[in-house]
Amino acid sequence: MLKQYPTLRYILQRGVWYFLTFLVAIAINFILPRLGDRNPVDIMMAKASQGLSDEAVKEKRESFEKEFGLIEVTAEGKIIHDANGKTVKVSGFNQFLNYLKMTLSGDLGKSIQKYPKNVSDIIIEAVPWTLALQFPSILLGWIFGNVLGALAAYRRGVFDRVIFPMALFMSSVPFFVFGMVLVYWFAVVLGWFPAMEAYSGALNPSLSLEFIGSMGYHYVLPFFSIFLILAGGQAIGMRSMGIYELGTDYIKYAKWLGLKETKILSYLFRNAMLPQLTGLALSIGSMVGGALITEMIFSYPGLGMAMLTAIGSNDYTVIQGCTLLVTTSVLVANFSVDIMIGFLDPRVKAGMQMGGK
Amino acid sequence: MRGMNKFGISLAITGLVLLAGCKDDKQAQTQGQDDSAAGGFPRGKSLYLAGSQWGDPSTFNPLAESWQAAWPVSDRFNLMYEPLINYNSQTGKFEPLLGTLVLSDADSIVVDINPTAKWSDGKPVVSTDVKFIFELGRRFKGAATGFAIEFISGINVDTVEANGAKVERLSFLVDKKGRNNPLVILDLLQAIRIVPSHVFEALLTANKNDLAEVQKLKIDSVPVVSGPYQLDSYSNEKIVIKRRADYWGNASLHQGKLPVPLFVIHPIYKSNDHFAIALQKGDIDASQTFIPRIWLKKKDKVQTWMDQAPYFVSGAMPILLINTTKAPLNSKLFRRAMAAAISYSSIKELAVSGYSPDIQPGLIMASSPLESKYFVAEDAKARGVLFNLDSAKALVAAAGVKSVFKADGTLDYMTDKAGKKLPTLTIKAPAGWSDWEATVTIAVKGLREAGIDVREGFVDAGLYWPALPAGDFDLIMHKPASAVTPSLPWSRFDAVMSSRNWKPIGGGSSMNENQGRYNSPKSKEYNSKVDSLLKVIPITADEVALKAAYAELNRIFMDDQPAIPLCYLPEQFYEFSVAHWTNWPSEKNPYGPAQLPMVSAGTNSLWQLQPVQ
Amino acid sequence: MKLLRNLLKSPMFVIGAVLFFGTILFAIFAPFFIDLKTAMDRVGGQYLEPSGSFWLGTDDLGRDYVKLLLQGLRSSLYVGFLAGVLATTVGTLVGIYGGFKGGIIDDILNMFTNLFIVIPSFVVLILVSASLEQGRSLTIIALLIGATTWPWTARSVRAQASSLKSRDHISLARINGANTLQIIYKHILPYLASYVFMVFIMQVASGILSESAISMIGLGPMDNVSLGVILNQAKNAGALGDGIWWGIFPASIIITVIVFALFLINNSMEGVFNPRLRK
Amino acid sequence: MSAIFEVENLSLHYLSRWGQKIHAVTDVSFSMKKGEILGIAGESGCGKSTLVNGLMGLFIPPLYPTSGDVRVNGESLMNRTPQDIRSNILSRKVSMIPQGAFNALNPTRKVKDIAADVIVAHLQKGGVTRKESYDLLRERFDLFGMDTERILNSFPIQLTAGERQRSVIGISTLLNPQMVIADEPTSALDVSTQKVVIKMIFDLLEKNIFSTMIFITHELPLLRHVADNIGIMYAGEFVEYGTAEQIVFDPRHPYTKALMGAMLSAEPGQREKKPVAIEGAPPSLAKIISGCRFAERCPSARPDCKLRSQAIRMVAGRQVRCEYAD
Repeated sequence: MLKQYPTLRYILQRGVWYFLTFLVAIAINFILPRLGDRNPVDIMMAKASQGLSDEAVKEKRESFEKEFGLIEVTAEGKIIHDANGKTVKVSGFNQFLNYLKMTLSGDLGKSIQKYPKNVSDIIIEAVPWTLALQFPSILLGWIFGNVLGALAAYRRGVFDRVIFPMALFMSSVPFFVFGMVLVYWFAVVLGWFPAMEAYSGALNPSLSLEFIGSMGYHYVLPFFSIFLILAGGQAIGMRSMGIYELGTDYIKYAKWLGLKETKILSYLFRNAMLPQLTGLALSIGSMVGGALITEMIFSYPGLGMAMLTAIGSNDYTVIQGCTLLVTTSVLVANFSVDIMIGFLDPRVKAGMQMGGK
Repeated sequence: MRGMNKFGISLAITGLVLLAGCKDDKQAQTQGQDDSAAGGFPRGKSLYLAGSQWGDPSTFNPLAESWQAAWPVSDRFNLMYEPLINYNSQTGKFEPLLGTLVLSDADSIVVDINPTAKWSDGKPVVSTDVKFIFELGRRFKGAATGFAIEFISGINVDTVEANGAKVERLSFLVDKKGRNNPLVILDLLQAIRIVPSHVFEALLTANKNDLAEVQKLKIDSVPVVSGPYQLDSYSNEKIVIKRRADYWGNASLHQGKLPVPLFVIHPIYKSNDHFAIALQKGDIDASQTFIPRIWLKKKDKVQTWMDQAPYFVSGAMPILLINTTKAPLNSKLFRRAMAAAISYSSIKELAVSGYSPDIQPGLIMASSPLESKYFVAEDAKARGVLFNLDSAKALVAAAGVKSVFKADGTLDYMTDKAGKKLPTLTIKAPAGWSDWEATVTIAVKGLREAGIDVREGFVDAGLYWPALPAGDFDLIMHKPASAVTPSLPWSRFDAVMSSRNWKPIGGGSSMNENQGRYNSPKSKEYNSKVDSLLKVIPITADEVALKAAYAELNRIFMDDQPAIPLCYLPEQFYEFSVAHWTNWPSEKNPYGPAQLPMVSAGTNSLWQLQPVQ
Repeated sequence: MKLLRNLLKSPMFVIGAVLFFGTILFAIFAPFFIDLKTAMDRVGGQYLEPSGSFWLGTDDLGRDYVKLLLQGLRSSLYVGFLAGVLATTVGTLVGIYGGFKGGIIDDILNMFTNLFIVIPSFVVLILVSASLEQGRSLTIIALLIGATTWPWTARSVRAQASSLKSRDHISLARINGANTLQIIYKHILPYLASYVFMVFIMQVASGILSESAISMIGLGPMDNVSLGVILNQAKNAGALGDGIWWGIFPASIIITVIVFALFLINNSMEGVFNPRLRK
Repeated sequence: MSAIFEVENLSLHYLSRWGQKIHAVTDVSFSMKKGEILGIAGESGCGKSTLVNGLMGLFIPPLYPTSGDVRVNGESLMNRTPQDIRSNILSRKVSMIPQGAFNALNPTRKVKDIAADVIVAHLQKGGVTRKESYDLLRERFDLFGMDTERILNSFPIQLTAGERQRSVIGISTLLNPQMVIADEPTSALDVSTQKVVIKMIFDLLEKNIFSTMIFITHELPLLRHVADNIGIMYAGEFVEYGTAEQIVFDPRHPYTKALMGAMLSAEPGQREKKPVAIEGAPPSLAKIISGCRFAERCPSARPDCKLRSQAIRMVAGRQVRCEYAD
């Protein structure tokens, strides 16, 4: 039906696949934390029951269980009790349906530890910081690494012999190790940069020059801790791809045609970059994972820190919310890159048409 | 190349837009509370205190449960809302605040309301306010202060003449039929902060008299308070409170002086090591977190109450709580064997950085000036167990347990009297709590050397907390009665030994004290002495009788060993930096207790600190 | 053999191999000279500086860092290898089967592979470790890492296998009546062996990295020390702020060196196997 | 008329990653006049492609010149900067139609953009705008009777193999080069497409877009019709070089004889792509070979053949690298 609109067909096809993946991700997100028999209400009650009478404890427990959708309630929201005065548990499947319904409508539930704060509020407060920390460093690291890798591939020689082992070494340093080394050396020993936080404690966020300056000053170490390591990994990948593309017939032909070096480099970069783009999207997941620890090392108030705090205090609803967000953003990143590549690389769409799938 | 540039630039622009977007977001969050902070908080006028708020501040509602409320509305902080009286953990005396303690006996506790006390909206603090919060539990089951009604049968209000002024006099009647415990009432009087009833009654009315709804309000916009500071702004990174120029107490309690810091700022750090770095760099002025090797920080102007070990004033006692219902832990000989197998000096030196004095057997903190009067050294010598592996092995044998060692000398397993192999015991502790993990590791090492088959059982905090009241453990790390309150050491004994609410393990039963299920009232060995002593001590005024009762209770504890005290730690790790502020209370300058200037009587030092020029 | 000779001509390979096999030999044989049974024992004060008796100093519990690091190294290698073997085995089987068989089974396997690739594995790790009842052991963490990283192997092996499928000698074997298993065993695996080995190297490296990252966020093994656990403990115990470099640097260097060595090996092998890179 | 293209004792080698030299081309000499078509033939791997890759003065690593000279219009191409070669030689003087045109076009660029890149690269700054270059293109592609608009606006993957090959030929000859090197332009094409492509090349010759050509192919019968001279390569060397008539009908070198026998006996259409009817394999070029390179497989080899390396000598009016040939 959509044969005459290959682009639309391609986008739709990818979109459906990603939506199905998203549903599976939600299911995984729902099932995994429930493998063990622990219950958010138990954790809340351990704190909340202090100083309450037995009856008040029971009532409190039931109201929490209602809040977390663990027991059946009537249409008016009243808790249903059976003949023995006990509450009725909601079946796992119905819990999942509720979870699905809530998630799709953007409701991630309430935090266990920060009750009654909404998980979505916690995430909304944290995400801008993570974006501010990671987006520029990942993006610049990606660009810098790719340029370096392309140059190493194209020039080879001494340039390659220096860049390549260095990039290889940088990419084998774990994010957090490098972060700690930076903190130790530049913050503790030399005292040049602040060791932690996103801005000076003496300021409240504002658009003042002072605040932005403070943010920039605090940004230096975390930025480099991500930027350099990421650039290393990207340079390695780009170099491989670049060398591969360099050996291709079309590059040789371009050289024989007498095209300018910059033009050939742009052929090379553009084509070698296509798989790197996919790689970028795919590794956003692991980057968020690595940067999670970066945020921990630098006490940066982002999503990683929120997740880490949640892990430390067993705040499952927040953990689930964060992991769902991470998964979703990875899916979205992949989807956009798929679409982008669909436009940038005619082979992809053509492949789909020819394959007839 | 050109195509790439375009692509790169568009991505960069996207990034900038996102960045800008995020800043707007953050702004919106603090808008409305933030008028003074546009130019930042001047360092010389700001006091940075840390360690009392770890998560995002979620509510400033004083009616919300203490675990939900953010600093300084939570806990015993007196900066915004104040209790009737302050307890000075250094002198053991009560100091006046919203009220003055007049009399305390077995029948009632009498407090005069300070006639000059005023709310920030200008209304006076009156008995209605006090009754509102203390009796809220009678109106609503979900009241956070509901437990007060278990102890107080009523509050009588009289008007008396004092120094020529009319004063409201409150008599808190001890509930003789209930818990009959004036000690706990004293605890409550210095812990429960009074809230403006005229504000909250109105809120209750507006919310159809539903307390749960009122508890959900954040009360974070110019709340009506009685304390010296008012909420200024907050975010997930810090909470800022600002000095109230019209605080009533400046005139009545502080000779007309203002508290020195204009702002008190509480940065929110998520991980322990950040406090140390911030303190060293002078980013925070005082903290109450465990910072190892504090002596290394002296060069960075970080100080503590004492100049040398143990650096801090002890106040809390971490213990290893034992599940006394499970074989072989149900044998007191076996429990005593365990107590003899743990190297307390190693724990002191390695796990808690030497912050503990040498500990004594028993549940009375021998080194505490407030408790030492109840400590009987002869009893401890005669009955207590000290670290001694040989006697530990002998006690294991005496308990009828046989240890089987492997060829290489390490422990393999234990058998009981019948020769049956006993399962390995575990010590439950939250994973990641580094000082407790270290303590457990040291304990396990000694226990295994003594032939006791124990292993570390580090679990997520989320499993740890529910396990404690449920009794779901062999051994578990615990810190009973962790705050220094007027009721110590009674409250510690009560928390470890009371059979008041004894319930067997299982079936969802939970006990908030004596989680080790010691001294079951239904068993043949039930020692009724324990509960009767716990009942009698709070109503005993006679010091000699009190001392005898405590001595007896402590002897029973040492004989039965239902738990193993491990070290003495401070109630709060009071460490401060003199980089920006000086004249902190300390051993050499003891004008106040060893507490941060936000807790109980420690608050008074806010009027004494001096900024460094 | 020729391959090995070519490899030995690459300085990158030689450095990588010497570093890596040196580390492995050290991890295997050092316990004959250094008593690991006492690794968890207190031998001195807290954070003693490196000295003649304790070459790398002591940790916050007064344990000898040399022994602790050796134990940690062994644990990290164990996790790396176990995770690597699992991920490589599962990934190779799925990849070969899918790539060779094609059809609906391939489609399904491929879908799962892609699914697990786009769902970040650390998310799964966090979610599962949060619900583990009996505490996290080294083995469980290794298995979890292996179970979440196999799709990378599967994806690349599948691509290789499906390109092999159409080669002449395989079509011939098929015509001669060899069954799928025989073909895979006789004709595909040998061709893929070097490739699978390279993938394995990368999986070991990522296993070691993942373990240390998981330990850093406090979800590490509870039954043993690993390099990540050592770092996490040092960080929690405030070694960074006190300038206790011997609590941070040795473990960091060991992790980095192992991973670097593996990367070197992998890259030099890629240079030899990938004719384009070789030219 | 003087030679416009001369190759003198040219030797080329590859440098492997491990520093090993592979002497792919040894001591090749020939010269071409304007309008001449030279055919080069030999087994695959004999160094044909390497040779022509080394004729433009642009050496793409790992290929390097060992010794010898290449001259265009009497000017040497050796030891010149790549910039110099690029702006003065490539596409204008000498142009290449590469082997395997299937992959010769950048897969992410439309044909018209690749072609426009060539025009823009070689015309003076400001001389031609991109738009003008498109017009130029259209004109040229229309010459071939192709579906110009569609082809120019397509990505390579959207074209058939024949269309792609013809595009490549079109692009290579855009600037009316003095001479063209065609490296097996018809391999990997089906027979009918081959014909179309060959026809296009001859159209170009006819329309005088270029006149001189080196043509590498397996199709000896084709060479016979097309080429003026033919060089037969074996193991990196010219073993015989003469006019098409001489080589095809009167081969003198034992290898040429064997090759002709193998190729001409086969039925048309069933010709093997690899004309190997001779037992054995060529020697490895990684080592220096002292004796005659064909001696191992030569049916008429003599014991001393392996001892001496062979020099070119004139036999019956053409160059032969065999001292015993007559």
